[in-house]
Amino acid sequence: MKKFVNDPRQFVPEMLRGLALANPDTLRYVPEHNLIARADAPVKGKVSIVQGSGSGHEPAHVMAVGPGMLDAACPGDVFAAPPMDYVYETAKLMASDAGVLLLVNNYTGDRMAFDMGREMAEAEGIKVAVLLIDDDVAVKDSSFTVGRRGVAGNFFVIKAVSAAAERGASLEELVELGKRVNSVTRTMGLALTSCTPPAKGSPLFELADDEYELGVGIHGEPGRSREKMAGADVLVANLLDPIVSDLPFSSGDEVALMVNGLGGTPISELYLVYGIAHQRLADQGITVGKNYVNEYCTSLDMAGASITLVKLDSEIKELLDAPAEIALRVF
Amino acid sequence: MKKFVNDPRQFVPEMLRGLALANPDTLRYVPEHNLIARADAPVKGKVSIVQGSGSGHEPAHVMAVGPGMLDAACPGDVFAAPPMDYVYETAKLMASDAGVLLLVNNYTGDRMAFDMGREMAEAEGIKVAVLLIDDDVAVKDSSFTVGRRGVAGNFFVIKAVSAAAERGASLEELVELGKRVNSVTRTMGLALTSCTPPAKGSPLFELADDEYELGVGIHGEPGRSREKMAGADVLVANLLDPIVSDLPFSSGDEVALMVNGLGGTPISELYLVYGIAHQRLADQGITVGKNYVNEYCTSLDMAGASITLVKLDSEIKELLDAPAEIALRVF
Amino acid sequence: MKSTQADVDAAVRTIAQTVVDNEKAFSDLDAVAGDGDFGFSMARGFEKVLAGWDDFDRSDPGTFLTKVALVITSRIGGTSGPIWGTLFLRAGTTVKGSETVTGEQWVAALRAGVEGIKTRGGADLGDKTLLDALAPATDALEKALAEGADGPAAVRAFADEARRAADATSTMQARRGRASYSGERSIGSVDAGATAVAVLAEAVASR
Amino acid sequence: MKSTQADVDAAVRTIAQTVVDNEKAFSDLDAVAGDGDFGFSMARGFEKVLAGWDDFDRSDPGTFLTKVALVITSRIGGTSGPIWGTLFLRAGTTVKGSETVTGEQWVAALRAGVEGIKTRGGADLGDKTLLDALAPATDALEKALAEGADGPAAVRAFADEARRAADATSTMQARRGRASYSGERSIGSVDAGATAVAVLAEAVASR
Ligand SMILES: Nc1ncnc2c1ncn2[C@@H]1O[C@H](COP(=O)(O)OP(=O)(O)O)[C@@H](O)[C@H]1O
Ligand SMILES: Nc1ncnc2c1ncn2[C@@H]1O[C@H](COP(=O)(O)OP(=O)(O)O)[C@@H](O)[C@H]1O
Ligand SMILES: [Mg+2]
Ligand SMILES: [Mg+2]
Ligand SMILES: [Mg+2]
Ligand SMILES: [Mg+2]
Repeated sequence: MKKFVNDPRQFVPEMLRGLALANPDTLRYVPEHNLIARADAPVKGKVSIVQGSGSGHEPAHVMAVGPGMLDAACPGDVFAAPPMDYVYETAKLMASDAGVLLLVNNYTGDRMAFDMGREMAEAEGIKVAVLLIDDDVAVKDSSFTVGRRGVAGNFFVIKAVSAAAERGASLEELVELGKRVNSVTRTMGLALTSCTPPAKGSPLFELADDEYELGVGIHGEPGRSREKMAGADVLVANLLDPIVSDLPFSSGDEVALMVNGLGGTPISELYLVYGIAHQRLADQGITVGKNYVNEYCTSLDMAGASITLVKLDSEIKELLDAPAEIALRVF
Repeated sequence: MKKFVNDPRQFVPEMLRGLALANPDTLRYVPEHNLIARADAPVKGKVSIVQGSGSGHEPAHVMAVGPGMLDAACPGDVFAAPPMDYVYETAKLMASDAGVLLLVNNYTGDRMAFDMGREMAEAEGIKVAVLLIDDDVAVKDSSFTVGRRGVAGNFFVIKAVSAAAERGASLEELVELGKRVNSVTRTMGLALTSCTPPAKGSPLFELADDEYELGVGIHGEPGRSREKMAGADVLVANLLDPIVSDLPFSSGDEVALMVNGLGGTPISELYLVYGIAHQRLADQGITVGKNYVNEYCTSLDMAGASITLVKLDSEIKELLDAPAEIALRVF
Repeated sequence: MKSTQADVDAAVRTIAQTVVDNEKAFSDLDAVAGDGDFGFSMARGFEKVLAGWDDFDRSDPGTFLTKVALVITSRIGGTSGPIWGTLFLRAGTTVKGSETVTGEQWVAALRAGVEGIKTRGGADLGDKTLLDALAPATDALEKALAEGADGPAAVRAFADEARRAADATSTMQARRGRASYSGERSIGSVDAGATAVAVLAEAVASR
Repeated sequence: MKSTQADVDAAVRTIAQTVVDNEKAFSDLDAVAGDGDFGFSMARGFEKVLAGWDDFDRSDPGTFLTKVALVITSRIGGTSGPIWGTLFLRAGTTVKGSETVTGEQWVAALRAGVEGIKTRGGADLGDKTLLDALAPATDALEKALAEGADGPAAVRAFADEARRAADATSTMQARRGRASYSGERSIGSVDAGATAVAVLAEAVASR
């Protein structure tokens, strides 16, 4: 395994420690519950926005904490939802008079941990709501499945509800808003390589040199199909077209377009992908009103990318434009 | 090769096109000379700051263009200095009344291209200066070598001279300032894996599963030694200690500490590295006054990281603090 | 069959130690169609059980199991924390107050665990989860006891059926949990959680 | 030996085509101790030479070589752009104005190229660069001409020595260029630029 890691069991705590040391004035770190929070949270009168999920998706979500974004994140171990106790403790620490909104990606483990954490917090009189995010079009949604997964598109839900929370929206309003953003957000990803969880020490799955996994999940879960490797134009088409036809997005729509790196793909390639996707949308009469090219929600060191589209309206666009500051930064 | 690439010969133009499409209002793209410039450059009365180098180091330098940072970048092909014509054309396009400062990483090809470009521009009456950056402690500097390489530390030279340029410093003052920042900046990197240039289609060098390359260059050049793989504490010590002893940095110093990912290493690991490095410096009485954890200067998809230290004084610190905005962004 | 607190103590210790010893094996099972963290998650929880071993309230087996459940849920993440926590919690609640636990009580405790897991995770038999080992193994335990088996023989019957049923999950398609995203590709490999039930039962039976 | 514009035309075309055909081979050579872009850089420049082939000013060989030099420097990046551009430029300037180029003029043109490269890149003989093939090959050309060789034989002598000298670079340690960072590890492999000189000379000699 080629990684910067000491004891794999300490991978998450050591990462969080580094994050805390790098942001002493703006972040608060509670090692007992893997909690990373805004130094000034909970803010009186403002609903606290909390996201938890497994680790290994950084910058999601611990590096997305800051004014205008999350009040706190409580990650679990790599690819494992946090224990419900962490959720409960986080809800207690973040409890403001306006309440706590728990944003949860739609996975069995995460749902259970956050539902149980919410119950326990409510039993102590804290106002809590859970909002599920499920933007991944790769998964067929039916009553025989666990439903769509929450992936990189959760950035937009976080950004929008966090901006609205800063302006004093109520917990109920935020749940409505979050659902609305989630309902117009669609993502699909592909893996060029597997990823290597530190504790496993070897790649999670095998992918031949001339294959890629279309529709991969951010935990290396298989996607829709294995395909033969192809040029960037083909890869982008195979990601974008199922997204466009899913909502569907259509001519005249204005969208936010995100090209998200999965961890091992350099930003040069992400911008190359962006150019192709932007043009392909333009050819269909779909305008990119806002764009995002970077790593937002990774799968450890996996090479690959996901594309997210959000259908914009004036309210969503304005919330996405609102100022925010997080640990992930250049300067 | 597992990459988002169509024709490898079009890798750089297609990336630049994506970058331009993603930043239509703020960047200007001149395909003929691989030029990415601030839309409003040259700015009257302000020295234009230009950096060129090979591509494959993104976000350096095309994504570091913007107010408070570069006025323009003119990259060559992957790992190849730009043809001197590109430098010349860029100098002409960026010529302001205050002059043009060409920042050049100390490599044979880059020096030649920029020297020739400068000569040609000067012949047309443009005021031009070249400033060499050579922060890599891995290379022994002697008259029998080509001198130290310019690597991730060039970020600090760019940031400082760009901030000073915004405040109206003259070309001569900027050259002095840039030399001063360069003289207190030291970097060392290590590769956990090779990188794969798109046109080559296969890894540039071989590295065994239990080895890493200490002191690697950002073009995959060999470093000081091949070492047996070890835990993060050991890796960080092997990067940091030669840097500290080189300047040397010593107890009581305040530094900027950068942990720079080389392209294939996820940010989770970079923060883990940051925590170890921060602590190791603190143990020696060296205080981190500013920190940087992200990708700044990559080597395509290479897994690995470099550490940079800059000795801070009030002037440099203040220039690093000055506002800046570039294409690389989260929101 | 009558289990004293000492018997339950020994069984839980065997389970905890076996989980820790199988960290890598369990993770590798989960890597086939899941995300490879099952062994890691379980080991972190049960090593915490071992670390706090001497401090558990041992008033009676039910109380003991409940306390173990709390440690499990406080440290195991992912799907397994709530699932295994629920199993131990429901089992503990079912037998609470009894000094010793009879075979019939064990059957009831395990049934309560199965029902709790169904409610918690929304899975049913046939969805390719640990339920597909736990439920038939509990039936086998009940049958063995009804046929007059003594304690060790009854536990052995539980373990044998758990193993058979866990192996049989390889022909199933996952409909719950992370493996369900694999769709038809989940067919052909056994479920990690079901196999863990078999491994742990065999360890307890072989004591 | 007397080369007409037609001869020079044919030789440059052979060189350009050979560079394009050897893109991968040249890059692989550079990958051993350098950064693997030598073939790519060269091919992009010389394919531009081929693309603009019909439009070059062919007043005389000197003018023609100068124009080729401009295309090379406009498109080849890295170290090779300035180096090969300088070679063609100096050679062109040296023979400018002559309708045909004599053997002695070729020797002078190549010597001017060698000196120009030294000044431009700061390298000297023995630093393991293309100079270590170009300079001895030029000496061999001069010697062959002095011994009365005709054009083809003189070019062959140049090519043979270029090959011998290029192969001999494998025992050298690089002191210039990117390969110099490899230090002692650069010993044991031939220099990419020197080998390219040999390959191109052989192609011209074999026409
Ligand atoms: N809804 C569910 N109900 C009960 N057990 C489940 C459910 N989903 C998954 N499991 C079990 O959990 C095991 C995986 O556990 P774990 O790796 O912790 O989950 P994940 O990583 O997907 O969150 C599976 O092998 C299966 O036996
Ligand atoms: N200072 C120099 N002077 C002359 N030739 C040089 C010099 N440095 C390198 N070379 C030649 O250039 C070749 C590499 O060219 P290229 O790959 O374009 O350079 P780089 O990628 O290092 O910029 C080497 O094989 C060598 O023959
Ligand atoms: Mg998991
Ligand atoms: Mg190069
Ligand atoms: Mg799992
Ligand atoms: Mg090279």
